[in-house]
Amino acid sequence: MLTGASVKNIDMSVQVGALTLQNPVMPASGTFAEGLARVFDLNDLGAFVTKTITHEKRQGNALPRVAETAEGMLNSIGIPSKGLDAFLADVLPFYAPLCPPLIVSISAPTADGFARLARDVSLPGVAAIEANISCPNLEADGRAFAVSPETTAQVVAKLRYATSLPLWVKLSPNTTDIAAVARAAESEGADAVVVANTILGMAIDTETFKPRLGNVMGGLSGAAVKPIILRMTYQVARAVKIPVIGCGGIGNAEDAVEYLLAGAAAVQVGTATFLHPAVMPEIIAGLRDFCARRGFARLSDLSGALREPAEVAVGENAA
Amino acid sequence: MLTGASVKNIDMSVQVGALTLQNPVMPASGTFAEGLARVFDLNDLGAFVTKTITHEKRQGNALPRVAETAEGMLNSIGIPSKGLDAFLADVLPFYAPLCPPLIVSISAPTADGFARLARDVSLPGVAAIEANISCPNLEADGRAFAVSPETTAQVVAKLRYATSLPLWVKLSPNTTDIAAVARAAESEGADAVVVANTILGMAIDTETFKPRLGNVMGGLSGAAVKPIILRMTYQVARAVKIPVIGCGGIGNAEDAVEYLLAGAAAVQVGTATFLHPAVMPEIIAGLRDFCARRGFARLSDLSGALREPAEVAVGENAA
Amino acid sequence: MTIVQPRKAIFPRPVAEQALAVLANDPVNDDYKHLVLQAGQPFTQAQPGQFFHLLCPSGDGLAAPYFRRPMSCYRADPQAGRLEFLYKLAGRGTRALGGLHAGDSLNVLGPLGKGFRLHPDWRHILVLGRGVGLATLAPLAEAACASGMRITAILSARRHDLVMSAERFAAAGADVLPVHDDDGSSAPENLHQILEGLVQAGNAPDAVFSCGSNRLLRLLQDYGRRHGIPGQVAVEQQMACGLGMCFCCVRPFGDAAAPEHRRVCWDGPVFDMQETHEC
Amino acid sequence: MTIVQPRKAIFPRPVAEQALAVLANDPVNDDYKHLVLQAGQPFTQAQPGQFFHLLCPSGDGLAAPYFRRPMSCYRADPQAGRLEFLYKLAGRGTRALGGLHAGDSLNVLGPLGKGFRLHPDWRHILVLGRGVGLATLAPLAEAACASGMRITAILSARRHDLVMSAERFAAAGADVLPVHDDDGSSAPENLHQILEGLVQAGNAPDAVFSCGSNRLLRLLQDYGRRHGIPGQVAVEQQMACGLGMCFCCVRPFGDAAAPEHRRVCWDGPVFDMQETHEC
Ligand SMILES: Cc1cc2nc3c(=O)[nH]c(=O)nc-3n(C[C@H](O)[C@H](O)[C@H](O)COP(=O)(O)OP(=O)(O)OC[C@H]3O[C@@H](n4cnc5c(N)ncnc54)[C@H](O)[C@@H]3O)c2cc1C
Ligand SMILES: Cc1cc2nc3c(=O)[nH]c(=O)nc-3n(C[C@H](O)[C@H](O)[C@H](O)COP(=O)(O)OP(=O)(O)OC[C@H]3O[C@@H](n4cnc5c(N)ncnc54)[C@H](O)[C@@H]3O)c2cc1C
Ligand SMILES: Cc1cc2nc3c(=O)[nH]c(=O)nc-3n(C[C@H](O)[C@H](O)[C@H](O)COP(=O)(O)O)c2cc1C
Ligand SMILES: Cc1cc2nc3c(=O)[nH]c(=O)nc-3n(C[C@H](O)[C@H](O)[C@H](O)COP(=O)(O)O)c2cc1C
Ligand code: FES
Ligand code: FES
Repeated sequence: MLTGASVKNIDMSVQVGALTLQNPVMPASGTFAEGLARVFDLNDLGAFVTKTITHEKRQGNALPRVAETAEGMLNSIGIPSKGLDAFLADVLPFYAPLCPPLIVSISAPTADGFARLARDVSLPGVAAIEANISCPNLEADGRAFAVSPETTAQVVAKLRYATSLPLWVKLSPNTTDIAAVARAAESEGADAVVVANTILGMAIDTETFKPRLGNVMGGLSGAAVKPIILRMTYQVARAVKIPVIGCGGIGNAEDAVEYLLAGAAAVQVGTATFLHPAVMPEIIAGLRDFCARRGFARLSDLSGALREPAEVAVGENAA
Repeated sequence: MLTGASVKNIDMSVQVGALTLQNPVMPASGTFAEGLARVFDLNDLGAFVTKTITHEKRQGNALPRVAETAEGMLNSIGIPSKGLDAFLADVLPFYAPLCPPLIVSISAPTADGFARLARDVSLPGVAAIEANISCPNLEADGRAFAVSPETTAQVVAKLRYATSLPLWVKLSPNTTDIAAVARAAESEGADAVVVANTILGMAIDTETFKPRLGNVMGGLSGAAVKPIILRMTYQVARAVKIPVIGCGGIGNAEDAVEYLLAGAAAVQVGTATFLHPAVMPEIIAGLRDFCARRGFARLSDLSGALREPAEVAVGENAA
Repeated sequence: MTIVQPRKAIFPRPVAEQALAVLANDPVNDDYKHLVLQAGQPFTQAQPGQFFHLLCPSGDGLAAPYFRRPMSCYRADPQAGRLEFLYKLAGRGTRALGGLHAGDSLNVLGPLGKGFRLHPDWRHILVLGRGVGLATLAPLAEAACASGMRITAILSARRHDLVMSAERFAAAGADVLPVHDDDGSSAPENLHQILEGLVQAGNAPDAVFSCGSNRLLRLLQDYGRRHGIPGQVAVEQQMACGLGMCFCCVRPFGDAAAPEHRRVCWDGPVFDMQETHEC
Repeated sequence: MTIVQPRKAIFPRPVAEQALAVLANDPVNDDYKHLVLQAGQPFTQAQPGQFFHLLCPSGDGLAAPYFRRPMSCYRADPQAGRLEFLYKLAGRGTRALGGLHAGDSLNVLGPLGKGFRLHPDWRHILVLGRGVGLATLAPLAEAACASGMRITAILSARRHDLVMSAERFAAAGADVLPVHDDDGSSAPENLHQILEGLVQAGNAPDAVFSCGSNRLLRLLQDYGRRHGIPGQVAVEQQMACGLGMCFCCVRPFGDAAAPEHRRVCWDGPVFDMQETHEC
């Protein structure tokens, strides 16, 4: 046990498979870029996660690409990408002088495409690969890889073969049984799972009668989704042994603590950075204070420390 | 086209299968009871939907049963039920002198249980049955009937055989492909689908390290879920020919218009009634004003009037 | 089928939701504030023990709480057109209430629930309350006074200077007995002696009333059982709808072996003391 | 692996997020308000054409908008410690801004984006703006004046009394030419004549600047192309992050057949006029 005075001595590091992070807070893919360096010291972060890249050049989706909702946002940015070569030439060097490990998020329309891109980005300076398998699988009628355990297993198996870097698999919440999908990823050799990408949603402008997104549907993120993704994090953490990285609606240190208690080893922060660009270092500071106040010498002891009720009435409907 | 002056003449009625409702606004199951009669004239509503009833007596879930979230709430009320006999003796007579049609929501742990209850409540004074198939299916390892097209088809087929009343099937959003589930309900003879029940979620008290619900997990509802359920309503409305009733996060007339534009024939209002008990008559008045302002002589012409972008970039990830 | 034609309403509608103007919101002490709203009917028809459901504003840079917050009616004055609350600054919602100023408005729903029942035969009642429970009991004392009953009011607090509303009980003609933690007078044994003293003096109450403390509830349950004195207690429970619709506010009542779940907002918040498990 | 030890920051950090005190928020006319904030560095370092991202409060009983709202810097005064905005009451966010009073605070992020560039060789610039676009151009005129440039400012408005900021342009030593819809002087043909008149009089500007109107953009693009005059334009686009992270604010630039998507918040909001498709 700790006294409040020892706030400086708290061990904030967490272990995500073979990687040790100096703290559990990192950006979510697609919600981070070099611009943040103008606001705070990027070396404070636990890790970096790039916007998802693809092999080929892509424009991204039709405008408008974002819409506000109740305590959340919809996006249909798509994956505008300058392609692999531009990534290697322009983006990778930016991170070279920085300390936190760099996680490169990748996507492809086929399992083989995923494998090829994973191989091609397995380079010095890249600490891990995050496979964003929420993208449409061209070999399965355009359904996302991540919606079924079978297609997840297929793509993860090929990825595992293609790279020896730590492999994180980012799951989709748009599925019936995310724990089953996580188990599939684990059994094919994923080193960690990220829970989760955005939840498919929609909004309509009642003046114009048009969808608020040019792409009609898009992904919901932000505070509104936290209860849903937190539940999935809890379910996945109980289903797998590999580390779980929680991601959905985290906007302050308390939110991050909820994810840790539910079983996450680390967390990613997305939308909140759009509203408060310095929110990640604030969350790191808040986690340190929380540990000090509650007497945790090691932050990682919070992971999975949820106190479950002794007896929960079973066989009951949630609603 | 209409002039603003003719607001009184707008035809607010909607057709849900064989049933004509005087307007499209009704309560969501479990968020309505006799208590509302103290606040407004219940005869103003389009229909009544009862709290889900079961054959046997049930206590409901452990406390706490509700928790606040960002623009939403979690509930794990469960289905406290005094049983069928008490329902017939106490609840049914309350609605007898009222005009709007009464929809009775039912639940059971097996398909046969559903069928038996449907038969037993097919009584004079009951206008339709809403089958809440989000409850755990004891014959499928406790997974909800509504998460798969197969189990949905099984229970709907038995229900269809058991009653000649209009049969509404209330779907669960906790599934990968709700349009496929809706098609299964349609093909087995459902007269309408309700989209949707609550989304499974969770919240943790960071002071006590305990889940905020006695039942650990519970259903998320309220404004936060609107983008998700609106998207599902849109997907289901494009997949089936039977009427779709939208239900999720509706809190004002604009929200209701969004659901109608997305293809709903009628809407249910739940959580918003807890915050503003007179919200349903306000929504009805707001819909009338909207039709007048936008020149719709018949409210039902709003259903499915979404203007889709001519061309939507395809093959792109939502996030 | 043809379009259903609405008929005349067949139920009375004694509950309203309305934004009311704040007239005052002053601190009572460090922890409590007193909120005065301008109100008409049906708000000022509230009976002792009934409550209102308040839509708290946003405060402290936090978004407004999603649920309403239940609050006992501290005073409803139809003549002056006022509705009053006495509340403790607890969490997010009540702290946001604390930020209201005269001229602001507050959305209020009510009156709700079933209040205290005073039997016309009773001549003498005893109220025993502590902390914010006194806010609930003060209007009861006044109603009893108006019905010509005698009132004994035991008001418990941590310190002498924290007893709230003593003057209101006194003005209602109550025999006021303040008891405190700092001199030990609020200890169960002392309260027990006071209560027994009333019986011994032939001054036993016809009914006893309490609010908001399990310790006091158990004390009075025991007292009532031994002397055959009926009692009522106002209980608290987290609420969402406040109108009996959601079943989140249930508590066990009656037979301890097979208790019955009742809704605090609809069947209460005032219950028969002997049927109440804890509050 | 061992724990990574943070090293010294290697990037400058010219952007801050901070709650600033409101000094004034007065109406300019029915549609526009002028907001004055108390601000230190880096806020008052904003260059002409740069913008801030404002976290609007809740207003009118509506919850606060989820996204920030981009707003051009109307004036940044490091001496006085002030940051000013001129804004139009448009939708939910700007209406909520309109409800701020002196003493309130507003969370501001910035300065952001790339502003106008003034080439040291230029001796005479022309600015052509309308409506709220003038808010963006006024600081540019002052900067040009400080660099010893001559300024011709054509200020367009619906009515004579709606021309905003004319005095600021005049104080910057600009030749101010107000044009209006009500006397037809703001019509494209008339603007065309004014612009050509400058060339004919040997008074052609070295560069032209505009903001916020497609019609004016097209006019100046044509003018610039025909006479070889470079130009810059500040464009608007819906923004989420404001820092180049989300790619929601992209617009097509350059080659019409194969345009390149650039981020307005990061690559702009000021762009080369000839590369801009519309704004
Ligand atoms: C019928 C009734 C009458 C009441 N009368 C008074 C009164 O006159 N004066 C007064 O100060 N308090 C009264 N209370 C308690 C008051 O409702 C709570 O203090 C208040 O809800 C706390 O809200 P919060 O946001 O400040 O606290 P938080 O702890 O942030 O609230 C979180 C959630 O728990 C609920 N909650 C927390 N404490 C209580 C509680 N004690 N009772 C019910 N729900 C709770 C809240 O309503 C909210 O849903 C009464 C409660 C009930 C049920
Ligand atoms: C770089 C830049 C500088 C600007 N400078 C000014 C200024 O100095 N004064 C001024 O009055 N306005 C300025 N605007 C426009 C201003 O941002 C919008 O009027 C404002 O965002 C509208 O928000 P709202 O909530 O009132 O409207 P709503 O219509 O409710 O907004 C809905 C959404 O659309 C976005 N949006 C709506 N209109 C615009 C717009 N014209 N540009 C960008 N996003 C928009 C909002 O930001 C929000 O995300 C500027 C815009 C940009 C991009
Ligand atoms: C604008 C935007 C762009 C995103 N782009 C990506 C992406 O390229 N790859 C990816 O895996 N997830 C992407 N996401 C999803 C986020 O990484 C994250 O999973 C999601 O937003 C939930 O976290 P949050 O609620 O903290 O934002 C994006 C999200 C947003 C809002
Ligand atoms: C407290 C509560 C109890 C509910 N009980 C039931 C129920 O008994 N049966 C059912 O089908 N749905 C039940 N629901 C779900 C609602 O009917 C509705 O589907 C959901 O709340 C989404 O709508 P909303 O966002 O408007 O609340 C309940 C919801 C809440 C909040
Ligand atoms: S609060 Fe909803 S039933 Fe009591
Ligand atoms: S607003 Fe996010 S990239 Fe421009």
